[in-house]
Amino acid sequence: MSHQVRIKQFEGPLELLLSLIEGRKLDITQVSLAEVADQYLERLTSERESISLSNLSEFLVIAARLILIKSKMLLPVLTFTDEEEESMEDLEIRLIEYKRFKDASETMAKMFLSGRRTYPREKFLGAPETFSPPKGLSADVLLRHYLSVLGDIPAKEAVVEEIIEEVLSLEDRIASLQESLRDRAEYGFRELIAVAENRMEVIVSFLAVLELAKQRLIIVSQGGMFGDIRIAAGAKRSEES
Amino acid sequence: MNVNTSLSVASKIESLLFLHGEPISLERLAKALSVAADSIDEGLAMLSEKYAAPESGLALIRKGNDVELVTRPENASEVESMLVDDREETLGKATMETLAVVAYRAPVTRSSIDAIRGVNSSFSLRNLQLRGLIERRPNPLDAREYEYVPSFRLFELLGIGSSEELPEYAELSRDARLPVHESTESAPETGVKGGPSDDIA
Amino acid sequence: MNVNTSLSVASKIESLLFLHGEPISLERLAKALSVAADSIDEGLAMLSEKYAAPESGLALIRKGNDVELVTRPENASEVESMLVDDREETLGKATMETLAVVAYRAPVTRSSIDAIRGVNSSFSLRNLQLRGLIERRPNPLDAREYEYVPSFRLFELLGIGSSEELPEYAELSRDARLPVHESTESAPETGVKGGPSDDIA
Repeated sequence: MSHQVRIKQFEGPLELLLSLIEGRKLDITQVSLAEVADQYLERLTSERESISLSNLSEFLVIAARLILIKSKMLLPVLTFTDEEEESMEDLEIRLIEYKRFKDASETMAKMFLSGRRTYPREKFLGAPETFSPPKGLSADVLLRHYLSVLGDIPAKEAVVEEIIEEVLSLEDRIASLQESLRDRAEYGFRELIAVAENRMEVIVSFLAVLELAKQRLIIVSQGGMFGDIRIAAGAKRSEES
Repeated sequence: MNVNTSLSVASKIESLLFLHGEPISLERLAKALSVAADSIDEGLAMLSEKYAAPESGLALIRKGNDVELVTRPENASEVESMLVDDREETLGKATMETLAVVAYRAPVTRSSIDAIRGVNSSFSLRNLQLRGLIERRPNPLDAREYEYVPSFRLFELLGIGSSEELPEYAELSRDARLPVHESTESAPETGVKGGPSDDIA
Repeated sequence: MNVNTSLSVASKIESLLFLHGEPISLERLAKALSVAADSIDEGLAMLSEKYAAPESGLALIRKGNDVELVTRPENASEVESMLVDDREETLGKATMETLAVVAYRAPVTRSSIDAIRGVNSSFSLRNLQLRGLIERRPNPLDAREYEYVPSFRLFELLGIGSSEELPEYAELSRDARLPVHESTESAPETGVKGGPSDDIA
C-alpha cells in the first residue's frame, strides 16, 4: 500500500488538520474545517496503522467533531445542542492555539541554531574538593535511595485497556453494520442509532456509515430534508456474495 | 539605603554569583549577605545595567526566584572552542512543540500540554527532562500530577535572560480562553488519554 | 584599533576568563580570539579599570604571562562562608539518589545516570564531587564523556572496601528495571574474575 510513505508524517490530529487547511491556503474557520473533513477522514483511515494507540482516540474525537461541523454546513436546518455547538467552536479555537505554538516551536528551533547562547560557570569552579558527607550517611541509606530510583523507573508501557475499548468501538460499529446488512437490504439510520447510549455513539455510527459509503459497501440515501437516512448494501458487497 | 551600601551589595552579589555558578535563589543571596530582599533586587538591577554595556562579557538569567550569572550571548562562538562535552541539541518536531508549550505556559501540567498539542506528550517530556531543558515538580493543586517548567539550561541555549524575552511571550503565555484552560489545568490526570477528549459524550 | 573592537575584545576576554576558572596565558587568549597580543593587553587594561569600580565583585590576578578572574578580595568573608555553608548543607533527595546510582552502578557515565533517573543529573554530580563523595574521570570508551565512581573516602565512611559490599549489590546492580543503555557505557565492574558471576543464587 502506498500509505507507507506517509507513515509518521503526522504525530497528532491537530497537526494533520492544520496541514490540510494550510495545504489549501485557508484560514482556520468552521467553513475551512468542513472543507477538509473528508480528507481528514481519508487520511485517518489510510494511516490508521501508523497512529499510536494512545493518540488514536484523540484522532477519532477530532473526526467526530469534523463530522458535526460538516453536517452543520451541509444541512443548515439541523439543530445542535449547546454542547455540540461548543465542541465545534472549541475545535477551531484549539487549532488556532496549536498553530501558534507550532510556529513558536519553529522560532525556538531557529534560536537554538542562531549561535547566540550563554554559558554558565561550573559551581565553585577552582574551589578545593573537601570530604564533607551529609550526617547519617550509611550503606543502608544508599540502598534505600537506590531502591527508590529503581521504583521510579516507568514499567514498560502497559497496554491501556480503556483506550483499546474506545478505539475498538469505531471498528466494532463498522463490523456490526456490515453484519446486519447481510440480513437486511435496508436499514434506517435512526433504527441504527436507537440503541446508542450517548451522542458519541451516534457520531461514531455516523462516521461508520460515511466510511462504509466511501468504500461503497453501502449506499446512503435520504428521503427529503427531514427524512430518515436509508442505508442499503452497496455494489461492492453484492458482487462479493 | 545609601549609595555606597548599594554598590557594595551589588559587588557582593556579583562575587557570590560568580562563585556559585549554578542558579541561586534570591532568598539565599539575601540570607548570605544579611540584607533585605529589595536590596538584592536593587543590586541585581545595578548588575543588569552594567552587563548591558558593550565591554561586558557577562549576563544575568532570571527565572522565577532564581538568578544565574552566565557569559554574554554574543560571545558564544569564541567561548565554545574552550569547552568540552557540549553536544548539539537536535530535537524532533514533537519535542520542540512540547518544549515551546512548557516555555510559554509554565508552570504547566501534562494534561494541559496534551490538550494543546492534541497528542500524548509523555515521551517528549521525558526526553526534555533527560536533556535538562525542562524540570518537573509536584503540582501544588493536585499531588498526583506534576507540573513542568523550563530550566536555566533552556534559557542558556536560547541566549535569553528570562521568559519574557521569548518571542511574542506576552501573547502566547496567556490562554485565549482562560475559563476552559483553568478547568483543564487543575483536572487530575486521566491516565494516558490526556486532553479534553471526554467532553463530547 | 577602534573603540568598538576594543570593547568587544574586552567582553570576550571576560567571557573566557569567567568560564576558565584557572590562570590562562595571554597567548592562549590571543589565539582563542584571533587577535594580536596588544589587543589582549588593551582589553585586560579595560577590564582592570572596570573591576576597580566599587560595584564590581570581580578582580583580575596577573602573574607573569598568566591571567585569572577571581572574586573581589574585599568580599572574601562572604565567599568563604558560602563555601563553608554549602558543605554543611544536607543533601536533597535528587543528590542522594544520584549518589546511590553512582555507588551501585560505578563506573557510570552521566548519560547512564540520567537515563536511570529520567532527569538530568549534572547539578547533583557536581555537588557530590565538591563534597568529595564521588570522583570523575575520563571515560576510556568515549573521550567526550566522563565516568563517575564513588570516592575512596566514601567507602571508608561506609566501612566497605568496594561497591560489591553494598547491601544486595549482586541483584540490584543489574536489576531488570534498569534501562538498557546504548554503546558509550563501559561494562560494570564484575570483580577480579571478569565476566559475569553466574553462581550467585
